[in-house]
Amino acid sequence: MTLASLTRDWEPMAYGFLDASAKREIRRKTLKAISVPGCQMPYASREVPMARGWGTGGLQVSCTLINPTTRIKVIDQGADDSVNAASIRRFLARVSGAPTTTDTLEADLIQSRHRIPEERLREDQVLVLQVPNPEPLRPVQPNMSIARQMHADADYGRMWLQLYEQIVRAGRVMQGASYPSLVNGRFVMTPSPIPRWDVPKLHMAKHLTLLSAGREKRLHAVPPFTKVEPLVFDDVPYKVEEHAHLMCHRSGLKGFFMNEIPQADGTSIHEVSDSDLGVKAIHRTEGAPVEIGATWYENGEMGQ
Amino acid sequence: MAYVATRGGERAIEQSQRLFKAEMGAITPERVAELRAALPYLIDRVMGEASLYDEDLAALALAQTGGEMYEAALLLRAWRTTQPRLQVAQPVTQDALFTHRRISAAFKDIPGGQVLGPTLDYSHRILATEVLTGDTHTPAPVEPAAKPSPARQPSVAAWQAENGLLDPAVPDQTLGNDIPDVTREPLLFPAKRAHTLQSLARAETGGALALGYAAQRGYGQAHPTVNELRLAEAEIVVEHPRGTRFSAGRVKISQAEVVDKKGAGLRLGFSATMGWNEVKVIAAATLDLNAPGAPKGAPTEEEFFLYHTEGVEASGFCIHFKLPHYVTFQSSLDAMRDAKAKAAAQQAQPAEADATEHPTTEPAQ
Amino acid sequence: MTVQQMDAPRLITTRPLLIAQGVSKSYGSVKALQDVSATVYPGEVLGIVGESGSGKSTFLRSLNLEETPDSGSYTLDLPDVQGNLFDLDRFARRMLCATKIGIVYQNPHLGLLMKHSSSGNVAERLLVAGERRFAVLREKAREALDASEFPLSRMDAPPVELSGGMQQRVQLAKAIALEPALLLLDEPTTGLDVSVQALVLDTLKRLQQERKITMVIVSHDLGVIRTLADRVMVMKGGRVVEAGLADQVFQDPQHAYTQQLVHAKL
Amino acid sequence: MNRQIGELAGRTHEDVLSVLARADATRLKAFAEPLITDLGDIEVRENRTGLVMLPMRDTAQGVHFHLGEVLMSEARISAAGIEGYGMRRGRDLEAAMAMALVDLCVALGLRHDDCAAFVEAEAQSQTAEDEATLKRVEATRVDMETF
Amino acid sequence: MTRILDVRGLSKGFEMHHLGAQMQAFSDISLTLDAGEFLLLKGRNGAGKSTLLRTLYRSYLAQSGQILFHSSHGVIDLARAADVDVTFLRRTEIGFVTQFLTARPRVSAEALVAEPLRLAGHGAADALEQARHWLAAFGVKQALWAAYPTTFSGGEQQKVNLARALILPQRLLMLDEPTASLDASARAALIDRLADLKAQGTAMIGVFHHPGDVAQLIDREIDLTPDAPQMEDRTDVVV
Amino acid sequence: MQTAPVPSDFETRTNATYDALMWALSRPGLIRDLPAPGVEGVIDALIDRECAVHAGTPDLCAYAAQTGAAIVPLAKADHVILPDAQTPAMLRDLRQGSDMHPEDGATLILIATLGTGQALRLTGPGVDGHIDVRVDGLTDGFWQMRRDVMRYPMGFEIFLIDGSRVMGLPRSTTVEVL
Repeated sequence: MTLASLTRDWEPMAYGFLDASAKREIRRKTLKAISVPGCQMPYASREVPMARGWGTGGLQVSCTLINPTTRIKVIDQGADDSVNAASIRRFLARVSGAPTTTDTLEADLIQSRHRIPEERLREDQVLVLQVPNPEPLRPVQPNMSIARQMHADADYGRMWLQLYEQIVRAGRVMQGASYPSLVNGRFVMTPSPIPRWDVPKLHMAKHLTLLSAGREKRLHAVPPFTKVEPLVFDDVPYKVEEHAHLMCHRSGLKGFFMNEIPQADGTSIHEVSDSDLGVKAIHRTEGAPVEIGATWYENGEMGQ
Repeated sequence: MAYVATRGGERAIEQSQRLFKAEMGAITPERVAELRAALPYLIDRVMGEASLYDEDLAALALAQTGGEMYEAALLLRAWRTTQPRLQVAQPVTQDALFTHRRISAAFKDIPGGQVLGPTLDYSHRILATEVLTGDTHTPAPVEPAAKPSPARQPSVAAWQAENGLLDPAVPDQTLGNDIPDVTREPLLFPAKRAHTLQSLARAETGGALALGYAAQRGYGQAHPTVNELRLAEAEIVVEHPRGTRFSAGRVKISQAEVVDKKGAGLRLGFSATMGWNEVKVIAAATLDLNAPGAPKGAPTEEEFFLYHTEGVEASGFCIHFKLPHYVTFQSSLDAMRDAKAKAAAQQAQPAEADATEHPTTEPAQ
Repeated sequence: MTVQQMDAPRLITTRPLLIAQGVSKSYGSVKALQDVSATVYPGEVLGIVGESGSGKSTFLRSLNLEETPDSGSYTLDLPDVQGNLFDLDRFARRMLCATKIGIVYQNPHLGLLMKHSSSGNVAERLLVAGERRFAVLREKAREALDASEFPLSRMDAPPVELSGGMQQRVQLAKAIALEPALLLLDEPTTGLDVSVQALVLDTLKRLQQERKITMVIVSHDLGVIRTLADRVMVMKGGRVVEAGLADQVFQDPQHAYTQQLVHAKL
Repeated sequence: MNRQIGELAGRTHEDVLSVLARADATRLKAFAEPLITDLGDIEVRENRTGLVMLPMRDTAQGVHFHLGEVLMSEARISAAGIEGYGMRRGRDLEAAMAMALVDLCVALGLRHDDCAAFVEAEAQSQTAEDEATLKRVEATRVDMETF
Repeated sequence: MTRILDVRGLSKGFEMHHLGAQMQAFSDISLTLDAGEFLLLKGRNGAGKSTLLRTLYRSYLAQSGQILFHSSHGVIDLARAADVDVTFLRRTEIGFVTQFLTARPRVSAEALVAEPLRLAGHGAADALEQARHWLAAFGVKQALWAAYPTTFSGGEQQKVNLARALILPQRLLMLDEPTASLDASARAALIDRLADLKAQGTAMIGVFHHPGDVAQLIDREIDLTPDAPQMEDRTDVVV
Repeated sequence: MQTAPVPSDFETRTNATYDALMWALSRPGLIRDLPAPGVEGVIDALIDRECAVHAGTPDLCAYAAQTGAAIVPLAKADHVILPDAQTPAMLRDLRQGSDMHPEDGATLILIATLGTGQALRLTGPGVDGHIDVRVDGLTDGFWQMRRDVMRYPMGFEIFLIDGSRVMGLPRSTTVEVL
């Protein structure tokens, strides 16, 4: 025996990157988040090898849920191949050995930034949304302590007032993405910056949605079959983006959320934002046996 | 041509990293060792902000990031997450510090004396340009005193407390894992003092300086005087399995007390950090001094300065704006176009006159 | 002299809207309120005068449930409002204040969102009370601003762009938008130019007469109280030193402090 | 007098450990290497790097708070039912192991004189180093003359 | 005869704390007043005529004695009645006429005159119509009705004041030198109105600089001068 | 780090346990399978030195204590583990959090029998319309007390464990005794 043989090698990092104590904390807080839908649960939020604001909240939830059989899909702006999605997917696979997919139907766990896929999610799927700013009251109350008290009081007058002001000033509600929504009739949440197009997909959905903000250290959830109602006046209806009539120049799909691509001649063309749906549509046109799941929107209209 | 999701994103990521690293060349053990030896204050600053003390790792992080401080701190913090916590050491106390520098601005002289230690405070900031023309700048050696300075120095605050100028601090009995830890539990407000001081210890130097300076310039209520400033080494007192407590080594720390003299008695603000970083602890102690009773939203309010001096979070959020946002942008664009169309339609119709309008007779003030 | 007139002969059997009894509040060693009692009948205007530090504003804020006194009781004779209001929890307080009590502060910053529209400031109150129809919000805001003699051409201008007098009108509109049972006024004209002050007072007087709003108004300005109040309560050092009909207190003050106050100011 | 396990030639266990934790890594390893044969069957219970959280007491209100974590290496071994322990700054697992070996030897009373001599020499070198540092520090003392 | 007022042993003095002195205004006054009766208060300056009126109106607090007012709701002692009751009675049954108008900015003459009717529960249109009638009766030019009295001359203000004070027939009316410096036509209108109210049963008690102005209305007189011979008192001539 | 990492048995077990617990709370009334029978797996998945636990038996106490958790009286515990529901009155003592911090409400882990006994109708988030379940082994008045003491969003969560089967009842679920 020598000193060198007695000495151990450096341990590799924990499975799923996070150590057991970090995972347990996220588990405990996730259970509370599911139990009080829409209520922001504070958590410690560990540092992960990605910059804050780049999906570290979603990453921690995914790292906690993941096991070697979890099929992961990661999207950013609806696309599987965008740089940040690629980076996160590579990281998750690297720390867990879990298989990856781009097909919404195949995925067990979908981590997403800014979009919900167009194909309906099933009741065995988990959607993890990355949240930059979990506080819907932030625009009207930057102080987190006061905002928390306002949630405790269900004091959302300012929130409504903001909508009133927008209508007065611009003739319509100007909220783009992150449309504030009332969950289970009690807590107003931000549904992460998904477009208005996607918010109705959360209402009475079959899947579980976990929303996690790593930098702001807050976690909230929308369980399956839970009411999610965008804040709207009774006489000013909720309006999703007017994309129903737009057509994807690559896949020919119509009636889904589109990316606008400005052209040199001053016009714009569009492509479907859910890149995997586009790919599947093209493959199907080419005669490949591709399964496209039921979509939330049919002919540009939200189905029931 | 069939449309397939290319792996263009992944390739671009890979090449962009290569491009960044290519600029710096090979990272060798020698380079890391050289950085460690040549830039101790930078190393200290990174260690403090990363809240991970190891000069080699800090030097490596600097080498790997080319000195991008925010990246270096993030690298160390993320690495930290993978390491188990072995123990919580015994709390460091001021009177046990192996002191290198100790000054007070509140008194001309203090019990134990003013010891300047290593500092550039009184140097003339002149570039040694002769080095660029081929000369070597060799620092003159210190002429050691005949007797060593006492390693341990008395506390100015303790003297003030004895003289009834300060309320004596009541020593905390909390130890080990019971001491609140912001890396393991969320920071909530009103913050536990342990959370506040820990967050300030981890704070980004520039952020703490900006807000502390704002407080010093009058955006705070209290005007600080440095009561006692120390650069020192602290023993890491850990426990042997049989219970013997021993020092497992020393780390450099900085500690500042600032004092407010406006009230009936003196009041202290405090900050300490790992590594030698005087600016940070003076600025942070100023924030601590100003926090009680600060109005909501003021730079001296606890919530405000703790959130906004977290360098890893702040820099991460700042650079996240480079990520594509075209979905949210599209969503806003849609609302904007619609609003414009509405406004145009309304312009086409003559505006309805407001019949119920009141004339106003009040003068504007 | 009986401050409460509990033993006074009575002829008309109206019940008081507001009864506050034995209200005391200390901040450390400072006794802000000591055993303060007040009764206000429906449609009546109670004026509270006193120097700064007399406790009059603390008492008013207690009536708005912003302060919780150390002891005492406070009741309002309104449907669905029961018990000592100081005992209500946060939520119940907030709802009561949002729907039944209006307040106008001396400092418009306390009562208004300075950068939101004026109509929005009024609408907020309706929103808190649960109104969710945009058209109704708009209409009710318009009505309340109009009743407060606010120029409707500026209804969507933010208070930050308005004069002090106009800001007070927005506060007033906000306070009366839900037709509160009780309107509290904390130095509503202090700091305004004299001419503007008179106009605001006039609006208050007219509103009081047309809508029979019960009011409690606090001011150090005896002129303001004399113009508006039916009855007056004089406070000093956290205590009520004298109370009575407004003209009586001003013309025939009984207490040495009131005499001094009246003679100094008139 | 009751000698406590781990004491060495008039030095307390605390002293011995503190000196070993700061001892020069190369000399420590060289000294520890031959001890292995004397110790016989050694069970390695733990040999890892990890973090030690360092708290401090603030002087304003006396509150304990965390300054941050220090990278440490740890070794925990046993032989003949007695534990040896090493913990040192940095990531040198071998040095921590060497410290644990010396601690175990001292606890078992093996190679007493060698161990005592080694610790003594290291202690002297550490004291000398501190003294030299403090003499340089003393040179920066501001001598406040009185009028 | 319907009894309206029954004053027994009423005394009033002023305690002046800053002087440490007490000033007695009148002592032990008793009087009665019936519906439709007009009682003139006499006495030399300082005898307490105005003070008595104000004490009866409760602007001053009585020191002792009773002011039994026979209201339509029952009898109550005004010297001790709850403030809320006094406020209520002032709004509906007890009037007080002075020569001074408290004008308010941006309140028109007609709105000011209509106010007592509105406070007593009359409809806005009816109140306005009556207000215009009385403004005309007291000789206020029509052009001024919708204008703000704050800008009026003293004489015009006084007319508005009388129209306002007398628009609502009340059970008891106190008159504190309302005729002072009135022009002849306004004085005539005032006397007409008072006679009218008297005929409707309003009991009146008043102080007049020139009692001759109202000579035809006076039923009885009381001299408040302390050493005045005797006070005529109707209690002994009850019908 | 180049080869795919492999989870330890402990990691695999706690990961699966948590998956069952998460879905149990997400879909109240639907029974999920734990990888192993008993509450020990639940303790492993959720509890560590940052928790305060109240356990109903010495064995459970000892098991919870070895995670580093503090053993505390019921009213102070964030996790309460009981072999039976004892009296419904204990629900009154459970931590419910505050309006500001509903997350401070306790998690109650109970041994019960699922599929027989008292018929209950569940409604609320996670339930598609309503779902009828049967639960045995709880004391009389348990559900009434649960309803009486909770003031949403304050409240507590319940896991009912029957061998390796688990049912979850978040505070948002309305339970009607049929």
